[in-house]
Amino acid sequence: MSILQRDQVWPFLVPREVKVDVSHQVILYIEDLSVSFDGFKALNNLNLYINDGELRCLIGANGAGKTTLMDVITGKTRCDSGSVWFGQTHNLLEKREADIARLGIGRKFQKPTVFEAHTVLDNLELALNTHKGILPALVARLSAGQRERIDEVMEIIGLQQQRHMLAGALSHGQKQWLEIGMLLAAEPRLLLIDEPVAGMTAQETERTAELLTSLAGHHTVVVVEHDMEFVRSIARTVTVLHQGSVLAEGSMDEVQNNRDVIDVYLGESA
Amino acid sequence: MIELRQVTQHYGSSQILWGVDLNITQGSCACIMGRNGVGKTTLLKCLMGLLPVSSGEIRINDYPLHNRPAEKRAPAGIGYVPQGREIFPLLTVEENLRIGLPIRKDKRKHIPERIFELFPVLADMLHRRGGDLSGGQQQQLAIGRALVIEPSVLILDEPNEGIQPNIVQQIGDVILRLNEEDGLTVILVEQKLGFARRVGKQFHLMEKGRIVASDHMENLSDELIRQHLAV
Amino acid sequence: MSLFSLWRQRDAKLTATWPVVVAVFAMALLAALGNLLIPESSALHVSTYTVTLLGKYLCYAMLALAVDVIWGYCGILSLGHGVFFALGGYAMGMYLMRQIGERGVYGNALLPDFMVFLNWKELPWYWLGMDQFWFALLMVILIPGGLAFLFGWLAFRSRVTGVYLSIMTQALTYAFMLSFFRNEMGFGGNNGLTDFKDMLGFSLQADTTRVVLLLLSAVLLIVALWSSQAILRSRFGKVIIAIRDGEARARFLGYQTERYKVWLFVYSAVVAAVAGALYVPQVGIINPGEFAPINSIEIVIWVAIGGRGTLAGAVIGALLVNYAKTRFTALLPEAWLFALGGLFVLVTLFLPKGLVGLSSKFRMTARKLSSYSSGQRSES
Amino acid sequence: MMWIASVQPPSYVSIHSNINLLECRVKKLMFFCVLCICQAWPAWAQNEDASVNELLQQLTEARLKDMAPILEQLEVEGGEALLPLFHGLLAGDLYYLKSDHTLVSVTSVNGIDQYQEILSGHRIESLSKQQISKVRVNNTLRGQLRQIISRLQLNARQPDLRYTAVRSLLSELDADTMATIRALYSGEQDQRVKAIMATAIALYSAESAQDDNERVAAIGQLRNSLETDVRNALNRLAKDDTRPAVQSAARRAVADIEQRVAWYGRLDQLFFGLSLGSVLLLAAIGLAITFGVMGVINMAHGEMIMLGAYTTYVVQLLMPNAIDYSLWVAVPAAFMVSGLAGVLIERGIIRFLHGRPLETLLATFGVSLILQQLVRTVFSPLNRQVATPSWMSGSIELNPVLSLTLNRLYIFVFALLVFGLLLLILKKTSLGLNVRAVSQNRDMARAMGVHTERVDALTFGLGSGIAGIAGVALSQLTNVGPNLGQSYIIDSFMVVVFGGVGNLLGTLVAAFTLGVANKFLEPVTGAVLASILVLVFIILFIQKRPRGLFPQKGRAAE
Amino acid sequence: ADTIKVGVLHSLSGTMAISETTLKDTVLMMVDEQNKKGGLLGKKLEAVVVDPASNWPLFAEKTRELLTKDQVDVIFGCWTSVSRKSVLPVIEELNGLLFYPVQYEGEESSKNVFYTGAAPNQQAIPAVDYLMNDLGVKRWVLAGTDYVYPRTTNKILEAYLKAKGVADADIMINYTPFGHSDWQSIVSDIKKFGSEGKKTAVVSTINGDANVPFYKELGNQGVSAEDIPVVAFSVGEEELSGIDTTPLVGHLAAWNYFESVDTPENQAFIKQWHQFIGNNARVTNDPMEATYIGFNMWVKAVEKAGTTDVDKVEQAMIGIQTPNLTGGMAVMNENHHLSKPVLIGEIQDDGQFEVVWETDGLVAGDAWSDFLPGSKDLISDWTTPIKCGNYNTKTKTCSGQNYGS
Ligand SMILES: Nc1ncnc2c1ncn2[C@@H]1O[C@H](COP(=O)(O)OP(=O)(O)OP(=O)(O)O)[C@@H](O)[C@H]1O
Ligand SMILES: Nc1ncnc2c1ncn2[C@@H]1O[C@H](COP(=O)(O)OP(=O)(O)OP(=O)(O)O)[C@@H](O)[C@H]1O
Ligand SMILES: CC(C)C[C@H](N)C(=O)O
Ligand SMILES: [Mg+2]
Ligand SMILES: [Mg+2]
Repeated sequence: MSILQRDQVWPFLVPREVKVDVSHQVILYIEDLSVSFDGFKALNNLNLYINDGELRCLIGANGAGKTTLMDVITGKTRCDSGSVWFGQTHNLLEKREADIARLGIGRKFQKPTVFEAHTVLDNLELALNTHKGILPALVARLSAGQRERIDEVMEIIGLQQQRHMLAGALSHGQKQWLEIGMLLAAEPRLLLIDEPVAGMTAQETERTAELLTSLAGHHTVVVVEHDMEFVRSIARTVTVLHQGSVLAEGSMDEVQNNRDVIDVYLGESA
Repeated sequence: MIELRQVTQHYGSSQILWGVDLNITQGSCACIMGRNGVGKTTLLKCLMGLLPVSSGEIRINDYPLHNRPAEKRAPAGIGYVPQGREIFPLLTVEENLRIGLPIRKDKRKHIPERIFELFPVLADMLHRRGGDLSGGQQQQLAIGRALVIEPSVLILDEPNEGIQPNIVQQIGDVILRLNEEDGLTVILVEQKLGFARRVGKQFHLMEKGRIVASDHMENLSDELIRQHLAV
Repeated sequence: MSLFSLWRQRDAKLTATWPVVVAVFAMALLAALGNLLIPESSALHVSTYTVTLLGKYLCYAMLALAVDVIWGYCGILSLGHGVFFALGGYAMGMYLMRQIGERGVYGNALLPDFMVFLNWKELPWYWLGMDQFWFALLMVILIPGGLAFLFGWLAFRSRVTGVYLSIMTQALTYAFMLSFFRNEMGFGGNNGLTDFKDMLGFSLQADTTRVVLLLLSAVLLIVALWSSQAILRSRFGKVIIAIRDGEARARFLGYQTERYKVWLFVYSAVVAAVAGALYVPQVGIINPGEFAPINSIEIVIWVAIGGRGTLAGAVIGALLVNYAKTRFTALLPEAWLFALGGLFVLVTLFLPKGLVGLSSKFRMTARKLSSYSSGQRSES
Repeated sequence: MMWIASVQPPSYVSIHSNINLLECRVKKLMFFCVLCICQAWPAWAQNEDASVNELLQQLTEARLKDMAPILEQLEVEGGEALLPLFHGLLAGDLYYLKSDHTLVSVTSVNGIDQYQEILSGHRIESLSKQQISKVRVNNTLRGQLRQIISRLQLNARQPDLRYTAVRSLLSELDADTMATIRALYSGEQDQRVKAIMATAIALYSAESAQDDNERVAAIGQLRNSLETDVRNALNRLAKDDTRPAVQSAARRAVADIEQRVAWYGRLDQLFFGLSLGSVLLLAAIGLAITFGVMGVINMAHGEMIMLGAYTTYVVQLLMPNAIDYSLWVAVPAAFMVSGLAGVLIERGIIRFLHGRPLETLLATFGVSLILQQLVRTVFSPLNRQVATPSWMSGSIELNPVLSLTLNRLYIFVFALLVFGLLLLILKKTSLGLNVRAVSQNRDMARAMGVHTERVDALTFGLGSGIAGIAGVALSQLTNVGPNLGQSYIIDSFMVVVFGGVGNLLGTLVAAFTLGVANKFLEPVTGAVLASILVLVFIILFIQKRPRGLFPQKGRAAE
Repeated sequence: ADTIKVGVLHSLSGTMAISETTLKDTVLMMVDEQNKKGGLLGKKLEAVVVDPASNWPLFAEKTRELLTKDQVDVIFGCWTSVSRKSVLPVIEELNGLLFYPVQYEGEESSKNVFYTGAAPNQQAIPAVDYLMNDLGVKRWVLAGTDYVYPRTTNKILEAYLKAKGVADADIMINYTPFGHSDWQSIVSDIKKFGSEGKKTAVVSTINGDANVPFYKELGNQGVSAEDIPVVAFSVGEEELSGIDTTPLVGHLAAWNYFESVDTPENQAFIKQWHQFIGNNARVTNDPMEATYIGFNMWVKAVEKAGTTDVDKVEQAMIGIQTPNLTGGMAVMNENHHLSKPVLIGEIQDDGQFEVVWETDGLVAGDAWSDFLPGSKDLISDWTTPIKCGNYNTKTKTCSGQNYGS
């Protein structure tokens, strides 16, 4: 077994522990961020600070720029101006997606994206927080610890049954869960979660809420969601985006009673 | 009005629908509910003709649909709002809406104003690519697009997924209005109980590819919910 | 049960290579023995013609394998893989050319014939060292590998994908074709390199040499199959498939997808190049025609016919199509294109998964039948 | 060259065309006109000059080598009156009866040869090809004939003829000719003719005047002329003239002229580039639909072009006497033939492959093999002859160093026209919208009531039909053979991809960019290297813009 | 065997099918004819046709197939030099016999190949002589497709022209890719080159398909044969049959045969061809004549040797004479090349050539050019005692021969 646990034999196989300097408590600095598409301003001088270990809810009208914000943080979209820092030392705007991911920023997409031709198991394996280089990948075997981790995750997302099923054959909701599972397997510092409970039943929603709350502390979690009940159940701080900038920030109660927020987002009866 | 009899369906060798019987009357608003993966979407796709049924019959006003191709079903008056919106991403909002014009009975050449009344955002976004819109905007576009063909039945597959609360509200209002004022028959797949209760008149609970309970919405008891919707 | 069968099915893709390995080896061995041991008078004698033909097919199979590795598993459709094959071939051709030495028609020990009569005075620098077998072998790998690295690095880094990539590979091989047609390039222009005499001192016209080359092709094909399989089964392979289905997702998991793609591309190019290097001594000529885009498209077609995404499929496809071509061109010289074209159309229409798909279809039915008889024991 | 004037209305650009550039039939027709005119000149026909007759007799018997002096004699003896004969000889339309060496002309009217005695103008019935023999000429004689005709036409009635006559004499000015020109100069009314005569006079004195100043003055007059003969003469002077004043004047003049020539040279290149671009555009535009919009990797696209070209051939076979109109028939016919073939391919094969774009490559490749072999079987593997209508032959000469070939010009315009039309169809009809919807989300399109099958068939038919039309145009430029399609398929894909798949405008810009780039490179690097460089350029460009010149934008395209 | 097998190795598909299919038919016609005459050595001839599909390695493979599987006694085949080069090692290894009927660049002589097409000195040199002496050409454009035949021919011509005192500045050399179809710039360059006052001619070694667009462009840009004649070595009646020739009238070609030559043999041949192919519009051309000569020579040689054994037939071939279609007798020389007359023709508007010049007697094909430094000392002689394809007359050795040693 020790031969198979190669990550203990060769140093280059040991996952790099990335240092994120959070000496000021803040793990994510977003300042004056602007993004435009063909002249349309999706983000407009946005300022946002996320503390280390926080669980932050991000709400806002459809098209307010929440997904775009995540795109910028994860390196998918280039911004026009502004800065995005991960801790004190990592300027995210200079990095490519893969590097950002390896810094420990994980992301769940709005539309669930999983590797359809892989089994649920393989999906999780690929997500594991291991060395992502080429040579390690050629020789990598699952270590016992990793197996355990996968089983754990499998348990959490409730897909043990589907373990060997191709991910492409899962239903929409199952894919959502799998993607969350992949996030968990990767054990990132910062989780960006775009609409996790869309298409989930009430109970599942509850479970997700529990899960996210339990994650906070060890991990920093940013959740985008439109399901107010869900938000209410997990929220400590809520940030409301509108037309690319922050409209309001505060506790759920504050936000809920904010006139502007009611006008542009919540509607009267919420 | 819409009648499904013993509909079964397979993906390859795995059977998804197991003899679904469903009866939806004119002007009703039927809400289909069930856990993830029980086959709701599959059922709607069969209804729309996007998936072939393995056996069984589907009729609209006694007109058999199950042996017609999808493109013949829309003119028969079925509007479809799929799960995941399925906007034509590279067409502009306007073009997305225009697609359905030719099959309208009145052969209108213009997008009915009504759509923009219901969804004012669309009017602002007329010349942007459908794919660029945010999720919620796309959802509104998808409903608008289905309404362009002036359907007599509107099929909605989780229309509120990812929609901001006030719009959810609004969509609910729209569905109610269409259903009550215009007499549009609505088939709705919905996970959120609150919404389902608000707009639905009947419910049909699905489990493992079968309809296991159907009744008026008022009769949707906690017991039933626990039995069929809880995890 | 359905879960189990899904899992089985996935694995089946990779395990199904064994019958092919065995078949290839057996075929090569039988041909070798039949050629060398059975006297020519016997009906069982395998002619040198057949041996050479088989050798050629095996090279093509290797080439198809190279294409399948990137197309079937990583979704990179290269319509210009002939470029690596041909470059490998040219490197080998240059070595063979230098081996001719004084036996060329002009008796010039240094310059190949085509240089002499086009009045070249000295050997161009890029021909230096090619008289050494090890150096030539190194070039067989380095040049195509380097080109693949350069091209892949440029293309994948700037995220050229899909048809854009395919057409660029086509442009690449086309550009090479035009360049090699130029006599000034010093590769013999249209006529290419030919009239080879021997390799490592063994006459290329000797039956034993041919047989050895055939066996070598078979062995290397098997090695390529095995190594491809190993690569694709490793986590590297899983990442590759992940990239095919969701490159963005893979990137957000921290995989530098472009590196994975580049190295797979390089691997594939090297396999193609080795195939080319084996091909040249067996067919006796290498010329710019090998760079023709149409040739590269044909490779893709072998793979598709055999069944893409299965290593065995690529090999079977290449062997079968080329065998069909050989037969058709002799049997129906005026109508073989109808037959071949028709074959392509029919296979696409009726065997969407290629010939291998057909076999797994059989296997499925067979399994169904047997499971009926043996009382559904596969329930687990 | 009066007939030119009758075919092409005189305009501010003069239209010149060498006689042997003209379509055979037209030539014969023209010759016929000349004959008619000659009958209106009874002076010669009746006033039979014995020596002329004898010379004519000799003409039929002499060996090619000995004909030059006979022609010279004829010019002197017969003069202007013999022009029709010279024209006939030049065109190779002059025959004689084997029996008695009477000169006859042969004209083909509606495919039936008609024979006419040249001296009397009598029609001769019931002659067969076997009874007559051609009066042979070769290149040397043709050159001589041309000079003779020019000299004789110096005082022709049509200004155009006089103009050409003077121009063609520029290369061989001698004292006699000069005398004639000088004599005619003062009386000349036409400005253009007068100007060229002035050039001739200046040219002559620049080289043969005794006085330095006269020479310098003449050179000064010549510095605006672009005539090659002038340039050659000036070059000679600049190189060899011993008088410093003359030499330096010549040098300056040459420099002036060279500069202008270089400028026109670039214009010329631009035209070449645009013209190559229009060919690429035509070839690619059908693919821009089948591949760009529908997403079918259509390897049989080239064969659709080929079918169009063969249709042109068949149309010309069917209407051998109306070649001039054949293209008008061929364009719609080719559209129908290729379009229909396209519909068949779509219905028979491609529709089963939706959602499997790569497999379309395989199937259409098969189709392409079959189609190639089919034309090989039906039409033989040889190239087929497609004639160029007379109105597409020759060139418009804007000035002596810049002329635009007509066929290229027409094809350029045609390409733009086809492009515009296509754009209109796709923008203005529901087909355009539907096909894009279908290619983006087939299921949803069906759910919206779009008849996807019909849309597919129509679109594929349209794309193929347009490829067919391209074939008609290409038949005017290149071989019509079974390999025609193969030679354009790669270029077509390159153009579509370079422009950005799915963007018709991109295809247009890409085609012209590649065309012009190629043509500007070619003089510097040679044709082979130019093509290679263009390919390398495309490869590198795609690294910069991985989705072509005009990429599809937006979230969905990522 | 009870039949004598004749292999036919011409591409019936792919790019070369355009040219080669005709030769396949010619061989079939000759075989037919011979069988009507009662066959050969009392046996029937049997043609074995294969399709190497314009794919050069396939030529080698098919040759091997013909020789080992079908056991043919002789092969008529190949068009391009590269296909011949591809076949060469195989035919030598298996000691077969190939008749190659197309003009080529020379620089080769194999014991197993008979070259019945023209060597450069049977086409290019006489053509240049004609242009220089009869037309007074002073400036030369050597335009060719970028590959070995044009390169070699032009090398030879360049050396030849320079030897005749032509200055560097008066020679323009231009190469184009295969199948080049856009000739605008090149024709315009030629026009410019030719407009400098000296008589200019183009010597074209442009290959195959590229010719049609080339000539069309010449016509359209108004380059007429009197101004700048083009003499081509690869354009014959068959190529012209695919072009509207009106604008080409007066341009030239140099060959050993033209269909228009009026001899009884030729008339008979044309008639026979029309009958065989069932189409009176089909033309004949030089490679057909070369095939005809080659076939007849082989028949004679087999009769003379009394066997189809390659070695015997090879020796019997040398010195064999058969009638040319243009009159006179063709002779097979010791170097496996023919002695043939060289003709120059002007294109007529009916697609035929009018002979304007011809050599006084026969020109012997030269395997090794006297104008290339590398080969001027080489000769080929397959008779004893030399028995060598590349014999160096200076060193008196036979360099690098595969066979014979
Ligand atoms: N690639 C793009 N091209 C053009 N416009 C874009 C692009 N990406 C985003 N947008 C625009 O930016 C705006 C913000 O989009 P974003 O997806 O960030 O909204 P969101 O807050 O996530 O909305 P939702 O809650 O509906 O998901 C939208 O109006 C969208 O149209
Ligand atoms: N393409 C497919 N191939 C095989 N199985 C599939 C496919 N699509 C769906 N399924 C299976 O069919 C079942 C029903 O799926 P369906 O999408 O209809 O569920 P649903 O009720 O709409 O769920 P959700 O609430 O998550 O949308 C699921 O178990 C899923 O695994
Ligand atoms: C000139 C060509 C038609 C033939 C020549 N032998 C070649 O190399 O291809
Ligand atoms: Mg969003
Ligand atoms: Mg669903």
